[in-house]
Amino acid sequence: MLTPPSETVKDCVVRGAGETGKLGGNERLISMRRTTYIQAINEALREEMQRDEDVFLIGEDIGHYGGLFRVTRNLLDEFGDRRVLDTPISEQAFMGMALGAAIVGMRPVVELMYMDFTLVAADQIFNQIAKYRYMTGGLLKVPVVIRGQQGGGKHYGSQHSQSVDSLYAHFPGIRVVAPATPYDAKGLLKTAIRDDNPVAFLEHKMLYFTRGEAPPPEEEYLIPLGKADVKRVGTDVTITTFSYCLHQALEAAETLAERHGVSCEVVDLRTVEPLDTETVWESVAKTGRLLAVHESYANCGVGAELVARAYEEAPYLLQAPARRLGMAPVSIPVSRVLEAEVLPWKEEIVATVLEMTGR
Amino acid sequence: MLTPPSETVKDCVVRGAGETGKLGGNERLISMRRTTYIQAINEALREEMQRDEDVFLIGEDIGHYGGLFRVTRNLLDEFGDRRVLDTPISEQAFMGMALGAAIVGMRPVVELMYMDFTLVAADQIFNQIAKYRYMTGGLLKVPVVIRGQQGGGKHYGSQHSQSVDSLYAHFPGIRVVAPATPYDAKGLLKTAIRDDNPVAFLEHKMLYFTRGEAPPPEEEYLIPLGKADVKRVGTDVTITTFSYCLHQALEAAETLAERHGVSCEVVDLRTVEPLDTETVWESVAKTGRLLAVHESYANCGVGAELVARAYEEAPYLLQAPARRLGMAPVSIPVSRVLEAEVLPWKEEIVATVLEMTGR
Amino acid sequence: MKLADNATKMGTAEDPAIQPNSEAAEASSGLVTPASITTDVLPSDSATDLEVPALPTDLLIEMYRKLLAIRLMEEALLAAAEEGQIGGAMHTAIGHEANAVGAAYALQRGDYVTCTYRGHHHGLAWGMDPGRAIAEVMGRGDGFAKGKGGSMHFVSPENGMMGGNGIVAAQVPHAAGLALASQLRGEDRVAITFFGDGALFQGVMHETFNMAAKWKLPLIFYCENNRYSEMTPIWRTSSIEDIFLFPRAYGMATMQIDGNDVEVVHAAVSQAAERARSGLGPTFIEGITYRLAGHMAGDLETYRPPEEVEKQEAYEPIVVLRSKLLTRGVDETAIAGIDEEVDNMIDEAVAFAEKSPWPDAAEAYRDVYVDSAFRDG
Amino acid sequence: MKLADNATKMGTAEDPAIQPNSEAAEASSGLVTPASITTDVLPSDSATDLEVPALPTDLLIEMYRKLLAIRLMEEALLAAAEEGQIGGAMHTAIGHEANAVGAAYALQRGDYVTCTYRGHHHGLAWGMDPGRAIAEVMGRGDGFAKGKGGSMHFVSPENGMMGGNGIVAAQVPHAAGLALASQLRGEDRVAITFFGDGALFQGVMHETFNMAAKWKLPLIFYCENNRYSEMTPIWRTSSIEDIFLFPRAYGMATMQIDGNDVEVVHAAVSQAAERARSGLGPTFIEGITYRLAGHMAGDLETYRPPEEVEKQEAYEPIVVLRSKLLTRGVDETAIAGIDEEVDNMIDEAVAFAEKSPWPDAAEAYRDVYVDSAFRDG
Ligand SMILES: Cc1ncc(C[n+]2csc(CCOP(=O)(O)OP(=O)(O)O)c2C)c(N)n1
Ligand SMILES: Cc1ncc(C[n+]2csc(CCOP(=O)(O)OP(=O)(O)O)c2C)c(N)n1
Ligand SMILES: [Mg+2]
Ligand SMILES: [Mg+2]
Repeated sequence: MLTPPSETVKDCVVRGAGETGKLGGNERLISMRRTTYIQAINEALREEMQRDEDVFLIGEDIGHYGGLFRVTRNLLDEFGDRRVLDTPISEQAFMGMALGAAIVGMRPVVELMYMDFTLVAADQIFNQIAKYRYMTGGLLKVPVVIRGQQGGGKHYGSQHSQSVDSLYAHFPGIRVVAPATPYDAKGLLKTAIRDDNPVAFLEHKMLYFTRGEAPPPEEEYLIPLGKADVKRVGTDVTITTFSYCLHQALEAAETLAERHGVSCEVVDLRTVEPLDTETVWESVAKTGRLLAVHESYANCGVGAELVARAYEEAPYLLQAPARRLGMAPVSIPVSRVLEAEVLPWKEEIVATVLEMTGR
Repeated sequence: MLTPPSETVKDCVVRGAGETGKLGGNERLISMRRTTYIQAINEALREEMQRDEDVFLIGEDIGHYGGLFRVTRNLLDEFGDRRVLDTPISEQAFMGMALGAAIVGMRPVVELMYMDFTLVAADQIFNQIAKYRYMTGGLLKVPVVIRGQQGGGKHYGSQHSQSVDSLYAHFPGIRVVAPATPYDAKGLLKTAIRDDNPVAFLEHKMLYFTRGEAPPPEEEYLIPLGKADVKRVGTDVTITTFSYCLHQALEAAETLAERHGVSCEVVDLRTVEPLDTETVWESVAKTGRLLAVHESYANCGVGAELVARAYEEAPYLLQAPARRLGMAPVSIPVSRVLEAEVLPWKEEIVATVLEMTGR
Repeated sequence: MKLADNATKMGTAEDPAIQPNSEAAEASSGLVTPASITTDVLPSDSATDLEVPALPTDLLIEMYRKLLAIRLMEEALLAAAEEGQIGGAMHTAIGHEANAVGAAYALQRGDYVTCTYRGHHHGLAWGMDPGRAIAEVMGRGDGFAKGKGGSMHFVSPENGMMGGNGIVAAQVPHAAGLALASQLRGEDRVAITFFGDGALFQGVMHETFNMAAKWKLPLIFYCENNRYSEMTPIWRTSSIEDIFLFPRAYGMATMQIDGNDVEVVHAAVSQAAERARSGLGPTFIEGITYRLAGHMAGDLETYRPPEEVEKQEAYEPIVVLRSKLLTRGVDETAIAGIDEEVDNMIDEAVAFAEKSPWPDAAEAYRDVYVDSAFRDG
Repeated sequence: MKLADNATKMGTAEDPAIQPNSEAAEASSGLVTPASITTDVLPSDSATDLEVPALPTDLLIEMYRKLLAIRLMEEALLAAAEEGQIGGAMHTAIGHEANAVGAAYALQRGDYVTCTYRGHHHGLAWGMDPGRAIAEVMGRGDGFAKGKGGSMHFVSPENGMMGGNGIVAAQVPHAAGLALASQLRGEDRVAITFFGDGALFQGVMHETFNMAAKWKLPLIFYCENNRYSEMTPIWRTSSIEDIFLFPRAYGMATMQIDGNDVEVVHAAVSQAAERARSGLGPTFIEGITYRLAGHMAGDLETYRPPEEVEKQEAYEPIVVLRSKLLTRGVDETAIAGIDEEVDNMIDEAVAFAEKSPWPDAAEAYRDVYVDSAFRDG
């Protein structure tokens, strides 16, 4: 039951917990219940596995144990160990196997326990999965979903806290999705699994236990890739962001409104590749200011990309220099005080917006 | 015999073949001879190996054969097989071994036969080498040089033509150098080997057989990392670039001057991390226009980074929107007509500058 | 000269066993001309001879055609490369052909294959059209991948050829994934993957050995052991002589065979495929072979003495099969007739490729993503 | 229950051999309590007993102190983690201590060690200060790495401890590089690297096996085989039972030993170090051990039955060494005295760490690059 792109889907967008934004009244009333981000992902996997026999899961500790973060919990019980495959610690091999299975029509969903391990399997991801269709002149397609959690905030240090969205976005051939709410996570993951392209589906460790509203399993919905969602309406500055930073941006927007009288529009990109610049420029047309925020490294990051595109595609909209905020160029320390210092979170967002608005 | 930074070194900068720029008269007269880019790198390796017993080379086919591109030719004869180590095809292991040797003071120079293989050893490069100093709180340093050729133009296809400068620049902790002339290649590689930080030294396959002038081995010189070099002086547009694109930019500048009356200043960044934005802003202060060109993917690339920094650090200098040009978002085709289409070379540079100047 | 010991172990050759060139001891790898073969199948751990049934002469003749077509195509490609018609990295399989041809005929329609950048022989053995293959290598619009993949990425899904690869060993887990798909779907398809001796030192090989053995995937690991990785002989980089001992550590069935004899290759692959189809899991086959041409077009071959190559020319796949055909009663004129036919066929293929137009520039931007993104709905 | 067979092969335990819990067969990995050990050194291929000389009682007492210090520190860390003082991934080595301590005392000042994220025991065994270690895990300014590395990156160059690692197996080639440095410089330093059973399935292990064996690096591969990778028992992912057979394929000397007995570990590592120093190359030691605590702080341990852990508690390093000390004539009161001393020492270390200030925020931006870039000049 595929909800056709755009309109109908947009109708379905409903706010979850922790989201303070309003979508100008185009919510559709559906029977909602509260669920966690983990639960939403788990449901998306279950529903797609029920729907399509070719969908299978592969990764470390995901089967009998249900995943280090319990995202795949109970799925082995329901689907058996031939559809939920516990692997050895062999990221390169199982990533390559996912490609092999996908080019003959299977739809593997690979879990990387930490998205940092992208670097361990980087050849298979960027030299193989992302390129296979192109190198074969379109003869094959590679419907692999690579999913797992990224990000800081829990003091995991340099090798377990990186955000890899900008890294994935740098290479053509792979879609990049990074939802911020249970609702979006479920709708986008279902779409990602059905998509014929490889998709990196980036979760965030700070979001796993957050709750939000979503329709019950009976009411299926899909969210198209490549559609941003305005999570808060405003007039002075457009903040584009995604994943956990959305919540930081919404909090920053609240503070800016309350204490500084600055009205921010917060655009949740949701999909980092392709970027829904149309929605962003629409917003900037109103606000005249753009701040692109993300948790991956600022240097050569998605924020810089958005700034560059703004000056390529819509420079006339900008009333102030477009800006970006990302992780500081350090390897991400363990110590909570140091980690807090380098994350591009609420305080930095507030400070940057104040600079941009000259207040 | 270390030439101290900046001045003295700047004095030494002399034009090589294929470079049409002038450096406003501050060349110092030294006895020059023509040499190839390959030869310059080979000399830098030889001289540093002679100078410091801890320098050793490690990689595939580099010893007895002298390297697929013959860059390490004859070095095994001179230094023996304990200083020029032929490895199996085990990029992850020998990259990790380089780290191990470096943290106790050896100075390994690792050859990746194609820089695309960065993805095979990505964990060791980005999760280990780049981070090791930080994770150990500064207790250790990792003076590894990773060198090899990158880039398109010779129809090697998707997995042997990528430029990885933006990828390396995204991760903090590793310097990124990409020289465009024999002179710069030699002076920068010698510096890179002596630098206590890890350095990615990115050569370009189109440059290997190009010739230029450089002092003979007796006249040692070093070029500091992080110093851009103005390779052509101009007044209307600043083009920043590096590696093989420099030559494309210089040709474009020539065409623009001759046919369109547009005067371009061409800044050879030489080092991509750190970026010498000071030199760039100085140039933009004159021209009011910035175009950042590179051969790595445009998306989340060094060009986008420069544009973002321009609006962060020096927006008031810009009289027109800053722009960037990079590889089109495709996996790099083999067919020469298709490859030519996606490379951000001369014609694209000319077209973009014309757009920027409204001519 | 460690690997030379193999010669003894693998029986005497029809030609006198070739001894390593002593002047070039450093550069030579102790070559062998295996005639009988040793199989080495766990858990018995005993070395027994693989039974090599004689194949029907008709089939051998068909295989001979393939060997020759591959050889002539690759010689034409080398000539075109010298003329500057082909850039990049073009690796020919001259001398390796029997490994591909023997294997292809031992497998069934519906089975899968992946291979390396050195994949022309697999492509043609698996039924790809030489004209479109040459066009692809030349980057022309009629190439099977419209000139995007080129020499290193031979692919033809309708023939089960699922792709060559420019990254050493990367294609190996791909084949494991194909075998996994077959297993999960309850099909009886087998996957075979070709790689070189140098690929044994890429970690992903070992990860795949373990998973394939553990999951009993219907998979055949086929190593074309030409005893060189580019310009470096294997004895300079391998810690052991017999590389089939690496996969054997995973409890995998292994065979070390004569990779220059299509009949031997056919027998070994048939046996491995049978094992795979009966759920017994993967087999590792080490086909001893030799690369007669350079590592890639333009290789100056300074790293091995010409005599080494010359000696190997006496025991290369076409020589072996031709003499076998004569022994089996096919006469010289019949063979000469085939030679001419195949020669004409390849000439036509070259002509087709050379006439093929360049791809449209817009083609550069296609196939990055699937346009209609959804499988269904 | 495949791995259980080891029990027989490895001799009878002092305690009756522990049988796999039958109700929990799926979740249990066939645990063993090795008492005698089997060495398995190529090329003889024969299984002989490693000679385990009795160590001086003084040394055993010192080792006992270390075992206890590690144990008490880790218990304190677990408590601190429960209180929320420690975030991230903190892995304790409770039950593994003898592997580190036995090895550390078998090696010399100047030798090198690298280890995993589970590296507290190596850190302390190699002489790191518990106070600064705890401070580091807590992210305090007095941490050895100023709170930047934390639990997964224990490091102390002056003690030869060259770093833990958060990426499975990544530290293994680092140790090979350290061994290479020693070899290239003509020093007699040895490097040892610790890793888990799960690391055997990371390709880079195998790449390193080959290079280390080929180049005869003075390197000891030490596998702490606790038979789990996080929540997954090894029998679910390994294609073979005895993982020392993987490195053996590289022609490497291998030993499978009781990793819970410091004396056994000391003997094995001494032998391996001697091999390494005499230019005979690397050795692989598989220390059979057991992780008594969860994989990391907060692990609910739903994947193994409590009885499995209880049984293993009867044969854990401290129990083993304590009863050995009693046998060797050290009396209960002497031991009790040590226990108290060590307990106080760790209490003080905890207090030190808790009083340690947070690092200055500016510290976050230091140590990305070396400030004075040049080695000299
Ligand atoms: C990961 C990686 N490293 C290095 C290379 C460069 N390279 C291409 S072919 C080759 C040698 C491979 O040797 P082998 O596996 O024996 O196969 P052969 O070429 O002899 O058929 C090398 C090193 C590569 N393509 N990929
Ligand atoms: C490349 C990589 N993959 C996965 C992980 C997550 N992980 C951390 S520890 C671990 C289990 C390792 O098991 P083993 O090697 O047996 O060591 P043990 O933890 O049992 O000491 C895993 C999968 C990781 N850190 N690195
Ligand atoms: Mg080979
Ligand atoms: Mg373990």
